[in-house]
Amino acid sequence: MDTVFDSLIPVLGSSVRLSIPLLFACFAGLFSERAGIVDIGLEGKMLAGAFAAGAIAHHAGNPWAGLLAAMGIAMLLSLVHGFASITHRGNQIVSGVAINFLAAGLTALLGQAWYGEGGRTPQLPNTARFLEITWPGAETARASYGEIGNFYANVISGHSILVYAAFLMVPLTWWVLYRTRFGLRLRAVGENPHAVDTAGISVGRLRYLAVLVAGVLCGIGGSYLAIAQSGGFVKDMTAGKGFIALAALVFAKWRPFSAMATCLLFGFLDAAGSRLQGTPLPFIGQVPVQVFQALPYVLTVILLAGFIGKAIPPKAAGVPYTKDR
Amino acid sequence: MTHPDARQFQTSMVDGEHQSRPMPAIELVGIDKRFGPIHANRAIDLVIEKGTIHGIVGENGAGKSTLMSILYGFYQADRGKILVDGQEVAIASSQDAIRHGIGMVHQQFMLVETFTVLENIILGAEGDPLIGKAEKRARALLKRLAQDYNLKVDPDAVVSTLSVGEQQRVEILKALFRGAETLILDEPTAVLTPAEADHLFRILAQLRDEGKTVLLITHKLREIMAITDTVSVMRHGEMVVTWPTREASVERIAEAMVGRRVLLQVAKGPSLPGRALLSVDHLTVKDPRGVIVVDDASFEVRAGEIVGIAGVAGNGQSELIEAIAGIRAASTGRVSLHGKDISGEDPATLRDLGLAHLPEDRQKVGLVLPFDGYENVILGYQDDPTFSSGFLLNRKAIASMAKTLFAGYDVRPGNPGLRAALFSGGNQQKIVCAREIERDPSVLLVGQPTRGVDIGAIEFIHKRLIDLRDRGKAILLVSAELDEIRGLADRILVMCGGRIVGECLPDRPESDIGMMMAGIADLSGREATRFDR
Amino acid sequence: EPAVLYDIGGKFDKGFNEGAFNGMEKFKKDTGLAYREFEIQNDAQREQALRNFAKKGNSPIIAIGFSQAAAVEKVAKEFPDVKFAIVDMVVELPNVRSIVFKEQEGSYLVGLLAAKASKTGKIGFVGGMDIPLIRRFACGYVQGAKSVNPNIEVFQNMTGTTGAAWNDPVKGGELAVSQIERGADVVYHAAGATGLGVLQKTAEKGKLGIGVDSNQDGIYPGKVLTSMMKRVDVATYNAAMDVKNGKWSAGFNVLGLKEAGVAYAYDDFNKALITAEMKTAADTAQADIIAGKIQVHDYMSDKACPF
Amino acid sequence: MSAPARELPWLVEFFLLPALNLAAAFLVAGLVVLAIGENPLSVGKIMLYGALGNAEGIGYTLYYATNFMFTGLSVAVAYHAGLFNIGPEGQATFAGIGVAIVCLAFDGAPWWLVAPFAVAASVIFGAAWAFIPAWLQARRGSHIVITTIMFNFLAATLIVYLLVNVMGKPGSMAVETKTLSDVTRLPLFSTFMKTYGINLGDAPLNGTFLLAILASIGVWLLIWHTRLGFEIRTVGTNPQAAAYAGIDPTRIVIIAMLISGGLSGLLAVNEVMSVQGRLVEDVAQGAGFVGIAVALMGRAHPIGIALAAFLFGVLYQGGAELSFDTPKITRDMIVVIQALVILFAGALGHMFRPGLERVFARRGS
Ligand SMILES: Nc1ncnc2c1ncn2[C@@H]1O[C@H](COP(=O)(O)OP(=O)(O)OP(=O)(O)O)[C@@H](O)[C@H]1O
Ligand SMILES: Nc1ncnc2c1ncn2[C@@H]1O[C@H](COP(=O)(O)OP(=O)(O)OP(=O)(O)O)[C@@H](O)[C@H]1O
Ligand SMILES: [Mg+2]
Ligand SMILES: [Mg+2]
Repeated sequence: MDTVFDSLIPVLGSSVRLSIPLLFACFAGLFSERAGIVDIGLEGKMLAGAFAAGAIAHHAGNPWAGLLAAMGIAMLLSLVHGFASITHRGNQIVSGVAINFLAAGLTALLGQAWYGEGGRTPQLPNTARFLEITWPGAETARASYGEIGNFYANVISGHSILVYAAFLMVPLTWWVLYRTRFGLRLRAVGENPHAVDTAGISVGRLRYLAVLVAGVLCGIGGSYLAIAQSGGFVKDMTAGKGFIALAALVFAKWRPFSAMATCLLFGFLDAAGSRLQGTPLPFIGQVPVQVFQALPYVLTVILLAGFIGKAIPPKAAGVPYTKDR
Repeated sequence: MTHPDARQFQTSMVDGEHQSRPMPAIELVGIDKRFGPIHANRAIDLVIEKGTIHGIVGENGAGKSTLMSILYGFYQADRGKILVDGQEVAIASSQDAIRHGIGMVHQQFMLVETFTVLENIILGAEGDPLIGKAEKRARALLKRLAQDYNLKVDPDAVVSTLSVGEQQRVEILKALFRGAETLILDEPTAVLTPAEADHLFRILAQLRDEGKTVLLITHKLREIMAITDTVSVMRHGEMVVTWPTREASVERIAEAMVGRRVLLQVAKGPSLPGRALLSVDHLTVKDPRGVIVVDDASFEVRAGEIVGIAGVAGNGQSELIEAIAGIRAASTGRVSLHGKDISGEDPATLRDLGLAHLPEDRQKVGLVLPFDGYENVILGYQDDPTFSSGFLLNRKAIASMAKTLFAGYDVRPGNPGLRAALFSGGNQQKIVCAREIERDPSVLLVGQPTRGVDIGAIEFIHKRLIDLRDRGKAILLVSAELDEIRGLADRILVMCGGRIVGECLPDRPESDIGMMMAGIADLSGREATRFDR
Repeated sequence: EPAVLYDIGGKFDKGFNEGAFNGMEKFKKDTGLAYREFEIQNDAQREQALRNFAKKGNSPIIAIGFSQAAAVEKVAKEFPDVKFAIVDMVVELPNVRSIVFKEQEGSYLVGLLAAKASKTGKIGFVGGMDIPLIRRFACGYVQGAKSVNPNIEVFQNMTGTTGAAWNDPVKGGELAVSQIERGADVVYHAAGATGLGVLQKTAEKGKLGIGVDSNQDGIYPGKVLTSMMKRVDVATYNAAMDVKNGKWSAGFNVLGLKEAGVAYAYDDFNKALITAEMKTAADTAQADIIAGKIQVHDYMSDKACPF
Repeated sequence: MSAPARELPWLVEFFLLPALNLAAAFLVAGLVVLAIGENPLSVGKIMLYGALGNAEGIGYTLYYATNFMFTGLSVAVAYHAGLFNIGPEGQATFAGIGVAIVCLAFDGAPWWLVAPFAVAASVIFGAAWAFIPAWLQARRGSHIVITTIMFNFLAATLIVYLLVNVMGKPGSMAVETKTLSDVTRLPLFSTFMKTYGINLGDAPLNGTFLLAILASIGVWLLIWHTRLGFEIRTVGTNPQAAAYAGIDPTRIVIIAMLISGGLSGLLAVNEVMSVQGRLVEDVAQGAGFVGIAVALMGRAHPIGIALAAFLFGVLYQGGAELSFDTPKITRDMIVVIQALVILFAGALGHMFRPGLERVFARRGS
């Protein structure tokens, strides 16, 4: 049995990879909810994005084409969400549920119709994927610089470009939200759309922009799943990540850096759970697999209840905007 | 200003002989607006001269806010046109209005509460894609305005931590930041203390003197008399009359508003206080952050008297009432009803014991707006056995109660089956009053009973309160209107900084009471502390 | 005409449902006869679909997957004249053929090959949903590996505990990576579509994967050591053909190495990976198992794995 | 479900508007069908016939509707208290464990003896699973949407653990308990409907359908005719007014969620005690999520919920028949059609309102 420390670094590397889809979906939710549009359709949009990425990367033989397609399709679904919940003031949760169903159904339907592999897209060659980038000196570092070198090689180096993009997105989002006109208005429209309206800014336009940004990010998240982390789309491959991302968002109280930390934590729990599974724990002995499976959920509940206090969402989130009384 | 009421008013800075050359800043021609079945504005014509303060009065629901919102581009008129500086303009959005130099301070503030003052001010007028420069500009402007107009606010304070008066200042600053030439204020003083109102009017006068145009909506006729140059009266969606203010009088305006003569002061006999029904001993209340908001308050309210609590808004009056009503927990001290200790009891129990509460915010607290009249009539009394048979609600009993109350208080329309949201403000207040007063409580707590309510309804509500007193009940009244307190109360307590700093009789000069409210004079013998938040 | 009822995974799961589909397609090609099929969406549809087939006169009706057992039992009683078959489960009725596989035997062989191919003395197993069936795969694999190297370390991970575990290639990939980082250089999966992630990561990291159910050697040529094939296709094909040819028999149909119901894959894709020595060892073991000289432990017999 | 800005005649509000919405949904669904090369009209005919064309089809439709009614009512009760219960799926799953425990303990006893206990167990277990999120919401302010989602995952994990390690059928690898004996299973309507000359075929419709109708009436009474209902709605619409009225929000949040969870739990009686006759891994089979759509489309009113549940029953049963008959239309197509119905009849429910308002307001005033 290796020591806990030996396995920590690989687990950290794995945490980073597992947290990326959460990170994209969570930030998509952040933009959307900060603008007052609740989005439980993150899951569906990410799924549709993953499908588009898998399919188009296959046909074009190029991951960038896949990425663009993924963003496009996720934005299209965002527009549907916007049309229902912004233009027609429908219930945002219902619209999100519909989008989740729609994405689940259509990806499987089209996948089967086009490729006949049960909703899967064809296995992609490496040229059509975002591959892991090994940073200079990673191998020598691993070999000769002990734990630090190991950390460099495993955690810093060796991820696909989308991973680095995700981490770049965090400060960028912060900057957009707190330092730009768009961000100021976005935050305002989620708190008090009346104020925005009377300031002469179109509430609808802002909210559409926000959901489109959410679409772009879901598209990238989906691409990561399908053409970076795996070699193609698989039916239902988001496996609830959109929902976990939503939990992370609440957990982070709709703030960018906390959101990143939360997604990393969830990624870590997932990775650690897999890693610890099957290894007897000191003092406790063999623990059923289910315990590790349940760990992230239980922890979320406990942390939500005990440590982060009351998470107050943007005040206008989920409420359709009307001028009427 | 020659009107006698105006002289009484503390704001004497207004120069009544202000000469206004006939150059209209704004002209409204044939403005018509319907909301479904409601005809909110009926073919309204109005000329607003440049460099004047133009007052608009009218009962609740007369259509004042609607008209102003049309001018500000928040709503679109069904018919009619708008001229700015003699040019016909299309105002399709607030952006257009702002572009034509129109700014508005809404009845409900349009501020983002989680934002800082600075962020609120630049919102929508950022200029650059980045907000840094706009913030700098706004900061500079704030500094200048703070000097020029004594319009002081901390630019980095989060709006939700500001007092109502300060929030209003932010609204005005917002308009000025956008370069407004015409400033619309919708009931700006409804939530202000006399001193704050005074301050506001000084600013408005100064703006007017600099050539800006001010449109002022208010229910307080004395304010109209004191500071406006012109006054227009609206009734049921129509513009009834426009007078130069010096040709108008409070009585004439009131009559034009309501269409009949109104009593401005309800007659009441002397009070005959009996034994104490409500006593409060050393009550201290802390807010969730642990700040003391009511500090060691002690007093009694006796049968057959109305005790008024005067004070600048935010000095603990609301919290005091809420603590007595059982909505807010007190940290120390005790409250007794008929000599029985009721500290810590919940509102339902207190109602059973005969303590009723007419809350200051009817829409957020006193009513459930989406519920119909029937259901609102039992709010708080849902556990009363007359309204329920076993598990089920007794619909018949509720219906007959609602009918009685609606008829007795002349609630219009008299149909309790309508959602509360559909009633106008005055009528909503009547529903709440009817519910609380007609239960014949032995003690009634009343907060701001006539805030935003028109003259006709004020008269009615005041009468009911005096009736209740005359039946030997105890009433504790909180109001931001010093006039109201002086008109109704038999005894006045003054609160400042969470403490009761003085007690006096209603005939005490207004200036004395004002001094106490400001915490300057302390008639209770104790040191008055300034209340800082 | 025959009918086949797929399990909830759907007919293109690259696993045993797909095996059934392939068997039926072969039947269609060989005989020119059509067949009917249905993919269920929820549990309530199992009985509904079986009855529907039975009423329309389909025979045999082949139900894929152990989850169908209760439905088959019920419907088969209602239609005693209709011929049923069920894969992966036993239903003891006179008109039902129960087809079960000795996955442990095939797993033993690939475990043996894995141990021989491993240079680190560490190998891995990634299961799908944590159910006894998958533990049976795992147990046979460990036994096979230990027969070569008693000190070999076998990392075992299950992807999840719900149906979603069959369809999570990302998680599968991460589990494989985690095992590789602990030193494993051969990883066997029994995880449906999840396994695609396993094979992808082993290929990416320059290690070896082992496929399952159908022959998956070709997915990453040269990177997949072998596949533990479970011949659901043969079983369904046979069931359909037997009815057509009037040779139908009900009862137990246990398919192990002996019956060629399970096998390890050896083809052009992995020729280079399996040395002659390895092949001989595997073939000897296979012969020994068939002859009964080697007893491969069945996890299901005592819900325990002694290794 | 935002409040309508203006009032429409109720016939328009409750019939014409939903009908238009559905028409739009089916129009788009028809286009998708056309796109994969089938005739939408004949597809529609097959679906409708399959779901409503014969007694058996109707039986299946009502069976599905039973589950959707339970979860729809569950979501609705919580909704009235201002809570978004996303957890019916998990609550029904946990209730399934309770029903299974009871039924297995009494296996062999006649169903009418076991039924009251099974129903009680379903309600208690369902409520118990809702209790923790409710308590956390009321006391700790944890976001109930998130906690109920987490509890869905937890229930799914827990039931598999129990089925694999504790309650599973000995000697079987199926993730399920043993099947109940026939006397203990709640009988299907088909068995005694035959005596009235109605052939329900094999439709799994059973007594829980009546239970669902009772539950609907119960919810209707509760919400609009009891003190508790009044209090629930007050807390849900205006918490400040509730505090003013002396209503304890903690108590109401917890009670409403217990009722909500209990209603979801009843689904388990249908599945475990009757239709499946055993506990399987996936008790609710997605009915929990459909319930959200059902509740919102039914505007949280039992009659609306019953209609919406029926609509989804038609989609499920008609969809199953459709994929029997038309191999090209896979189960995924059915999911797409459902999505379109939720989108057009639910989220886009107000799309035709302005137009209708224009038409009817002109005539009204
Ligand atoms: N938003 C609304 N939607 C529908 N009906 C409304 C709405 N607001 C008001 N009404 C109704 O329209 C009518 C006119 O309202 P308005 O506010 O003008 O009444 P009012 O006579 O001025 O009352 P009061 O003087 O007591 O405030 C009333 O019957 C009121 O109930
Ligand atoms: N957005 C709206 N939708 C429907 N009815 C409205 C709307 N806004 C105003 N009304 C109705 O139009 C009428 C005029 O309302 P408005 O707010 O202009 O009155 P007001 O004179 O400002 O009253 P108050 O003194 O109470 O502020 C009222 O009956 C009101 O209920
Ligand atoms: Mg009025
Ligand atoms: Mg107004």
